[in-house]
Amino acid sequence: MQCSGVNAPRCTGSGNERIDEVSAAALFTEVLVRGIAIGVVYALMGLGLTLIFGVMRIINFAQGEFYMLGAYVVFFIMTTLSVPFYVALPAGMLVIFVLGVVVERLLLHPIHSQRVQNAMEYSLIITFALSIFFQKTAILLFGPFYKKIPDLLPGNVQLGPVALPGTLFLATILSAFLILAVTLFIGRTRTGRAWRAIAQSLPGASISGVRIDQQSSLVFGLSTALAAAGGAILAPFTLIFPTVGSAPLIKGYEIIAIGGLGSIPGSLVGGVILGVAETLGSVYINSAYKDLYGFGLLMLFLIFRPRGLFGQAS
Amino acid sequence: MANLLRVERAIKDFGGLRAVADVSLELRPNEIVGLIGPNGAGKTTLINCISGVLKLTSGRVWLNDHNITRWRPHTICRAGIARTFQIPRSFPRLTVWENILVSSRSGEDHARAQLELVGLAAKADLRASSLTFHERRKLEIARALAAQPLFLLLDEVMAGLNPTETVEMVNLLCQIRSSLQIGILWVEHVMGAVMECADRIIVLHQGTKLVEGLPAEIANDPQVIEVYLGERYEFREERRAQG
Amino acid sequence: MLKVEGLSVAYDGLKALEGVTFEVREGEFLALIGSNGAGKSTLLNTLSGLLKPLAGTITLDGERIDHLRPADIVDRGLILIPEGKWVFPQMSVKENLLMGAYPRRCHKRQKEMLEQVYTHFPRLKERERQMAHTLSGGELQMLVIGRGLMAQPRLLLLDEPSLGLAPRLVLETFEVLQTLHRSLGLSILLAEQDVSHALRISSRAIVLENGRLVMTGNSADLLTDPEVKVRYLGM
Amino acid sequence: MKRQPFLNLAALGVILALVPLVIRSPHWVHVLNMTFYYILLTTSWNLMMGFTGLFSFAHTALAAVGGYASGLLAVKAGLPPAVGIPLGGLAAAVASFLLGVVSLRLRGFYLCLVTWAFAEIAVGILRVEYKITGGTMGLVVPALFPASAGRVPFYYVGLALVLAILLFMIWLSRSRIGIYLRSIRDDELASEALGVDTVAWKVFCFTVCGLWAGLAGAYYGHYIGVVDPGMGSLGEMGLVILMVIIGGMGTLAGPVIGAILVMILSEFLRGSLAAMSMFFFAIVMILVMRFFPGGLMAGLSRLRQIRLGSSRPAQAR
Repeated sequence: MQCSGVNAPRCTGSGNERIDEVSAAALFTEVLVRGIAIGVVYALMGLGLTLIFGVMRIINFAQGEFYMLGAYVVFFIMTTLSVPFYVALPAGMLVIFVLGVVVERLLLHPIHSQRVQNAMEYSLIITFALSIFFQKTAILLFGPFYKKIPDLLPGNVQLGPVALPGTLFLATILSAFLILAVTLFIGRTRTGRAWRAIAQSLPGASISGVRIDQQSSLVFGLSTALAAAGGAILAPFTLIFPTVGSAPLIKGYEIIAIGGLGSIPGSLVGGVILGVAETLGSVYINSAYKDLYGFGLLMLFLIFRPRGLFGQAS
Repeated sequence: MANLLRVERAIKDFGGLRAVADVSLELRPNEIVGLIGPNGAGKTTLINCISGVLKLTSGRVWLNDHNITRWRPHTICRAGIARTFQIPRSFPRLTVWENILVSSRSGEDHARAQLELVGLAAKADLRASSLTFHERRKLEIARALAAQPLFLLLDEVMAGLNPTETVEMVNLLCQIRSSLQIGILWVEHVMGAVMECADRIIVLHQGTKLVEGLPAEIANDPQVIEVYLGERYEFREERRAQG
Repeated sequence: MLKVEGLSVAYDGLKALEGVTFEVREGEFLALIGSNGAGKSTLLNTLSGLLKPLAGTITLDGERIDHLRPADIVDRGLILIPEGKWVFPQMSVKENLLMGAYPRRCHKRQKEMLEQVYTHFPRLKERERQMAHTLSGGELQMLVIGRGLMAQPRLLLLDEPSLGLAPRLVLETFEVLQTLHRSLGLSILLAEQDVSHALRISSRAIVLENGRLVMTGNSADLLTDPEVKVRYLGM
Repeated sequence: MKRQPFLNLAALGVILALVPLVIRSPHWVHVLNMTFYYILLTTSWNLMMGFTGLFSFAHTALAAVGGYASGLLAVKAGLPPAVGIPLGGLAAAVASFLLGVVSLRLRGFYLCLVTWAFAEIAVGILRVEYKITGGTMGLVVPALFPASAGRVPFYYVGLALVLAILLFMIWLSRSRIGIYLRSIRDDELASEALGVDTVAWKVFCFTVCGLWAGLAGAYYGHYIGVVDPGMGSLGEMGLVILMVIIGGMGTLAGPVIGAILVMILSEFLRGSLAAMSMFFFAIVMILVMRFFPGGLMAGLSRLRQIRLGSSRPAQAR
């Protein structure tokens, strides 16, 4: 995301080849570390989408807008209540969690009560409309102008030979923490087990006493809260504006296409692969096409390996 | 030259599971071959492999001189092997008539004749979703016949039918065999129907062919009784008379 | 304890059950027999709340449960055991069993129930850590029965536990069911295609044909009934 | 009875041909011209989604491909727009054909993702290769008719295209092909097992829909005089989907009515509200999906049933 600064020459000139080789190696390491760092943040987005798709089998096209709203909410909590980021972040996540639950109850509920003929089609179109709705609402409420959350950690953090912007470093740590927390929750708790059960056999979970509609609302709420966290964490970089969510939505889907739909480790590995591919691609190939590399990967994976790296064969 | 459908040493694996293990069989026109066996014996898998819906792991399927093993389902259908599905798969948002037209290759008269044969002509303009289970079953058979097949693969056409409907279906099958000269490979659980109607029976068990023979032989075969029938099947004359 | 009156259910736009009326008494072993597609699974799925009836009532201990969701019905101790399917393939055997104890009321005795299931099915204990998708058909059948037991049922609804099992395994499964019935005093409603076995281990039976109840009686009587013999025991 | 749809279409054509004689305002002619553009897109997208069940997000991007192909041929090769427009359609058809071939195995959500990626890549290339395409600002292309001719000649070209696609759709939906496509939508495996070459028909559908989208895009370009990457944006795609949903998916008239309705309504939302028209449309789209699945056409047929009493046998309960 912030790599345009490292658009170093990719040529190894004919003269000082040895020096160039050394700097090329350093450049490569730096690019790699940045790629991994950004990838972890992407993975947070992918994780949210994976949760919704894995458990509820529905597609959320409005996930990017929850990301955007999350950033705005955290921004406003920080500015109006003048609380620090670390307080505003969980508060903002809570707000979006509630919003997510409300949206699920109002619009996606018919899917569980089997009143919808084609659930996939329904969820695709309705969340698509929802994303337009939220974008326009944001313009109405907040205006089209940029808002900025101050840098969380000014200056650089030195990681061995590589200097990483402090904010990116912190964003990576926060994302990794959230991913770990959610993964543990899903793996270790009773509710997490119930979610996995729904994902693996909906009727099986039903007759085991899991309340599908309740859990769906919870899952949707959590996944939108994760998106909101992503939005807030990256806000110092990307600024905040009504359409800021479309890029991360795209990244999220690219990640789950690479990692495999519905696979949690897949979304982590997919995030890192995407981050690295983008940074490497923009440094070594053409930075103008940076956003397209992920799409290319998405197409290649879906066409040649639709279940991604970690997905189960259908 | 007589038509012939031949399955040669068919093997089908799903992951580590061998669903069909080395099955060979032959089917001629004007012949009904019953395929019976316990659930999970590989009957439906075999039908799926012959019709091209699944690909065999090894072995071959021959239609006359053509090796159709790797053909896609629609080519196999056009070459002369039509099928039905265990759970009828009619196109719900198409009318009954349109359902028939999907497979029809030989003009509307022939298609209409098939609809009349199964007794659905009056419902031609209704959506398939408004048919009863029994009617969907009949629609499936009409649809398969509209493709003018040489061979017909039936997957449990009797399941869920009441006794009257069962008799109706048995008569229909016999009619298809003799008047249309079509060979039928027929997976079935309703033993009464198979025993009465089939010319030959093949018993599958755990993916392999346990025995093959005339219905009377199968009914008395100790092995078949052991793994499948549970006890001797008795042919009941008075029941046939009633039917 | 369970009363079904005038139950009609449509499935996939088709009427699958029509006017079904019967009763399961406390501590009874009732067999539900009928051919493939007669509506046995539809009936069990409706009793457990997966399908909603068009008409008719279902009452459990005097309380109407036909409008309840599956989870509420599970809470009342009415547990469905599907035919070897609906397991959680990517979970270990133990996790699958623990899912059976998901309702809050089961938490306290979760460990105890697990031990009990393992004594009934030592095979499951051996495979405790294996993923469910690696199990064989017979083991899957044990797993779903075990999962049902974990919910501390009062009435078990069994959907064709013999389906796809080798004859020897069928006998074993039925033996376990009989033990459960006797030792735990469980009420059981067993849907079966294997009519002769089902009639031998049950005390009473009802016969479903084409979505309607056509016969009711003592299992021993039905076993010798000429009509039953012709229709179902010939198979 | 059998000729009824064709007669209806002919009548519609005659009426629409007379419209410019009545409506003199250049602005309203422009609105109608734009409506024609959207009818071409909605009708062809409906063929993909409503008939064959292929959910594609690439449709407006294909229109952009058509527009740019024709525009570039005019700008760089000096080809007259009248020749360029069919070639633009052809270019989009080829692109769509390739897209169809690579995404054959995919359906539902997966197909949706791949077509979306295709759209983003296509639009991305148009943006980045600004030396050729003019980048984000767009490419100025020659108009089909000189400015002095006004907007009415464009109206007749648009009308001709719309009548052509409706004729095509009527023919298609009455032919065996239409049945094959709908059988694929309902049950692809059963369709294949009954002898329908599902692969070929799906590719056919992609190609034909690409052709219509390309023609629409080329018409648009040589009418407006500019093609820009925004033509292929997801927002435009949303507009097309909205029109089809409101009108009624899978019907012949639905996409047409939906396009007309949305275009006229957005005219009344002009002024300070213009920017927010999508806000209202999004709400409408959500409400329609949630409470009136089937859109306007389903609503109309329900209304007609009420008036005629129960002449039709009730659906299975």
